[in-house]
Amino acid sequence: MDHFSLWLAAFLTLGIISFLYKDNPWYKLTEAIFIGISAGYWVVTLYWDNFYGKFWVNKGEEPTLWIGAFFGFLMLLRLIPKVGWLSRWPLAFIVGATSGLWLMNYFASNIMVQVQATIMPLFSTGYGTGFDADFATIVANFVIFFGTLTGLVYFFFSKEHKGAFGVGAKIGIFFLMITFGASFGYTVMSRMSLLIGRIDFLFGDWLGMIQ
Amino acid sequence: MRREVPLFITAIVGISFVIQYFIPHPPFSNLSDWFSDWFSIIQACAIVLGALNLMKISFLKVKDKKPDWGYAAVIIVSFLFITIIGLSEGEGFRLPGTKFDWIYNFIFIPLSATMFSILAFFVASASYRAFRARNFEATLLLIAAFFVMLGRVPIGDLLVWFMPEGYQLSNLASWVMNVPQAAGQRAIMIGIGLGVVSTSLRVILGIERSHIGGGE
Amino acid sequence: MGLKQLRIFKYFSFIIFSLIIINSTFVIAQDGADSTALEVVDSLTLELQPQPATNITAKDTPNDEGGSIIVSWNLSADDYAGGKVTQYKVFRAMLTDGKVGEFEQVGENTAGAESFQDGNVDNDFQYVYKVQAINSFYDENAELKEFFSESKISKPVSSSPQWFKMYTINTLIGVVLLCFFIIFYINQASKGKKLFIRKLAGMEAVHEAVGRATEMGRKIFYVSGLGDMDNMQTIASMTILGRVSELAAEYDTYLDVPVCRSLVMVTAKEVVKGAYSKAGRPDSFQEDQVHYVTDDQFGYAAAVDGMFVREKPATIFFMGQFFAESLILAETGNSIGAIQIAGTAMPSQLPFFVAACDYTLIGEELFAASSYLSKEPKLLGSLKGQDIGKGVILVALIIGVILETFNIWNFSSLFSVID
Amino acid sequence: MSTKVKEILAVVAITIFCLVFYIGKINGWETIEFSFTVSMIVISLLVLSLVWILILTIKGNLIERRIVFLFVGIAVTLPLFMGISQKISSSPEVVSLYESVDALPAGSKVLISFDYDPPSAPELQPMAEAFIQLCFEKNLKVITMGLWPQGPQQANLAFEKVFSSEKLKGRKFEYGVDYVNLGFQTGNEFVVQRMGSSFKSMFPTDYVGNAYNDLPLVKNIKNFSNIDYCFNLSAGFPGTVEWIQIGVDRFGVLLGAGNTAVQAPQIYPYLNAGQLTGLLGGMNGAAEFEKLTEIPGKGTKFMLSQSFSHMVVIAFVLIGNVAFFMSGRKSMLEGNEE
Repeated sequence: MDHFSLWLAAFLTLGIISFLYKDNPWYKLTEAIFIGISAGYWVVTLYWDNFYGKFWVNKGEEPTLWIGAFFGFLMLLRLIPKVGWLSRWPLAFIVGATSGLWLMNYFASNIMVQVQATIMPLFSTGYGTGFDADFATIVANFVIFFGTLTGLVYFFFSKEHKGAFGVGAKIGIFFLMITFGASFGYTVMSRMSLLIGRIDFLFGDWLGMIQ
Repeated sequence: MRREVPLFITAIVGISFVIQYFIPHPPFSNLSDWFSDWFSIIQACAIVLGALNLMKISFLKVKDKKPDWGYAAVIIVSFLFITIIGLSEGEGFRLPGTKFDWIYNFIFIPLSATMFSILAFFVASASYRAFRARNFEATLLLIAAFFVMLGRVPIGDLLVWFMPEGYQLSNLASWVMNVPQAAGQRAIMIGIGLGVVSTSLRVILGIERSHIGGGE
Repeated sequence: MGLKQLRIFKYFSFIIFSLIIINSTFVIAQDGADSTALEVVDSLTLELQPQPATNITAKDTPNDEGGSIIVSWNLSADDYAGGKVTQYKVFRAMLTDGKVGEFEQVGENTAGAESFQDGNVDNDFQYVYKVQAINSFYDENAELKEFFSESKISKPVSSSPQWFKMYTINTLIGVVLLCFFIIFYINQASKGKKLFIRKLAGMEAVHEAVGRATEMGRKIFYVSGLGDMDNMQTIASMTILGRVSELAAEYDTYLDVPVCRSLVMVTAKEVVKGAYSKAGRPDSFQEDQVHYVTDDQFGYAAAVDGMFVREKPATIFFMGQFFAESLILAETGNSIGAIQIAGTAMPSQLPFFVAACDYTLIGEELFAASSYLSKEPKLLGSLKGQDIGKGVILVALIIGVILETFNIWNFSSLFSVID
Repeated sequence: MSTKVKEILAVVAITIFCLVFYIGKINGWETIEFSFTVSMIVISLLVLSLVWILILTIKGNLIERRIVFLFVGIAVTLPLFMGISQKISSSPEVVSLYESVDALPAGSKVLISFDYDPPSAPELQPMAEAFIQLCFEKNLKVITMGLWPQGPQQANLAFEKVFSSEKLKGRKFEYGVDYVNLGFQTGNEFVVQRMGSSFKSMFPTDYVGNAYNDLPLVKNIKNFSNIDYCFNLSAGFPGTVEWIQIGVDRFGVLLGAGNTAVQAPQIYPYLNAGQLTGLLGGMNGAAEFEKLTEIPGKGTKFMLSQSFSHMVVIAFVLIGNVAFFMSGRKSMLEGNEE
């Protein structure tokens, strides 16, 4: 790493950090550079990886790719207002395909598999092993089972949260809150790690004050 | 034509993609591969629209000398700078040693990594100002967060040095993550699964059609 | 070398010698490659050569698109912890008009493995397989030594694609059932049957939030997250955008939609434009209301953050797939005092939305929101259908847990999605 | 003095500070490490300032955001200069990951997918390094790839680091035989889907352009059925969830994962359902894994700062809430503090 590169990186790093003090010209400059560079970065990446790498290189061998190129072309027709409505076709295609794929993927992974995982013998370590679980496992099994059950109750739309149902939904919301709390804790952990990484760059790589 | 054809395309494509889950026989087995290729190509074409849009707005700002127009000029210059270099570099634009790689390492990474890391400050500020034990639910959220935060760093176990092995904060954090947390996540996941199925179905059936230009 | 070993050695060399002769007499097609290893036969070889794998079977891989065959075998007698076998190599030959072609190695597997999936075959050709049990190690001179013994040849086999993955039958039944519920209630609702849907706090507030922006004479921002159009959350977000922009058009308030995906920009333009004309104000729509910023997560966050600080919107919507940027955006929005309504199915971002926003739609609620906002009976019907699905799941959970707890039936296997 | 002048002075002071130390670095100044006493004094000062913030807050004026920011900055930076070591525990999900890799016979093929970019590297890079080193120590074959464009670069960095480590110094690793970097491919989850039928169709060449069939390690690998273990390092989409939904649920791969802490909670239900063999969550996961594998790295080094930062956040939540309860809940809920 030569001096110029290091100082440039440090200059940009501090520019972003200066936003914490207030919105200022240094930040605005780095922000503008950031927007321009990142937009350009994605143009370049998508051109080489997607257009060139996927289509241009293989267009001879894979005739189906031309359909994609045709859709892409329709997309570009937006630039001509008169026929711009044709760009709805590729959109319709994308939305349709996404819907179909997600419908099955989520049905399988989020519903089937999770239901399968929640159905378990409460007093055993596995099906058919007899009542062999220790106290901690039994508690864990119960908590997972009732937590999932009541959490689901919370999501009912067509029933007022009243009476026994309301109690269920209330307990469900407690579980959701614990989940969010844990997520919050982990997010703190993650963000702090990244900050530490950056400080390591400033004081370690750049200024050489720490090992 | 303008509305019927897209609806038709959505329905046919959507149904084929549901079917392909069950049928391993060609051509169904190829569908998702094809889609991924086509989507990539469409994405590459669409970014032209996005980039032009950004350039147009920035250019108008400079032309009309709107406030902060200088920064708009910086956007244009830096965009053109990296795009020209990247496109002229050829297929191996990302390999170590290229100019693009230098831009990536010394401009792009510092910017995005720092932007990412200032989140730490916002988290702290949000903790101080927003996370209040307003009611029982919020209190529960905070307590769970406490135990997880303490249990996941060595200092947590130091605080409860008097507890026996196996009952320390790290064990408690593990339990929270593996048991009640997982139960909550699971309820959310199943809910999301149902929501996705229902929304997908509405889209495929053409009941939900705003993506092709609203109601009628 | 003792006398006894010498005798065994002689005995074995006789057998191997005869084998070589048999080999060269009957299997002319096989050339040197196989016999070279047999050339240097001494006691060391015998000691180091593992027993062959037995009972080689090859069959077409079930439930696939063809082009693949599963070869399985019984472990060599020398394959145990600390045994001689270190690896198995799988060889394949094509069978044409009943004649075995040349064998080539198609793969290997570690010791202890009893099968190998050969995915490089062409459909409807006949193949045969054999397996070598390998003992390989580095000797004291750091040279790689390899000893092997070969199994018998498998029966011929060919691969073909299947028309249905048998093991997905349960998924098929499940998904058909769920879709049936949803469609059934959509039908009921469009026939005019009244359906009760509970209040969603976030959605009740949308009118108020848009109204507030109008009163204050400030903008509304609609942030649709990082997802592209191949993401269901983004699609749901676009449908919500449709309802919100309709309201904004009615109130005649400026709606600003900064996006970070070009395809989303194109879609959002269609959506907003459509909504404006639906609200009877097609002229109020401006092309640049929906504008692209950058595909980069934090480039986008930095830009939108700057917009919030400088333009001080009265109302901000966050709907869609969010990652880390959610916190920067929601915190900044909170600090400028905007009313914020958020919705996402990303559990990791929900706590921050819950803390920093006035209303938050959690998970499934995001997908329900557009139906809710539209108040269209058909869409509300689908929510009812979803609920029936949820009811079935609840009942299945309870019955299943009871059955499994009392060891009556392994109910959860009904929900298995893998072979 | 006007604010403007003060601001300029501050910028100048920072610049001089940086210049001095930069020149010092070039001239070979030693790194700074606080002694135990100094560390303790620093810690007490931090605690005292927290008490001061608490008092201010109770008095009814919430301190400014910027002071919170400054405090966090200091509290995270200073521990990096301290030489205090801590005891690291090991959670079950980390142990089970370690054990599942440990159980693989020598020669097994391990596929590692690098699905992150440099901004997430502080959390994930230590995991990658420890994991790869463990694989090599156990004589496993390593194949790397990326669903994120920058992933393969991170993989190369990790390989370099591992090869120069103390334990593996004497050994030679041949590219194409002992390890391969297949590079990046666009298509998100579809890449995984397609690898289920053919690796080669997704990666006709490796990262540097060698043809797939010329690489002895992978040329006989058709799809996941020829892979013994998969490890996924993920910072978001596409990542672990996609690997589970497609790799595990459709193709039955054996999968372990390393995640940024943000992602990790979402992965627990999968872990619980047995779809994953183990999970490393965030920097703490990295540090625990480093301890199990006895390969100390940055994860361990940063743990002290991590501990401090957690304490600071907890302190801020507590201070905010104490003030909230003492000064009456209502007034604070309404006031839009700034």
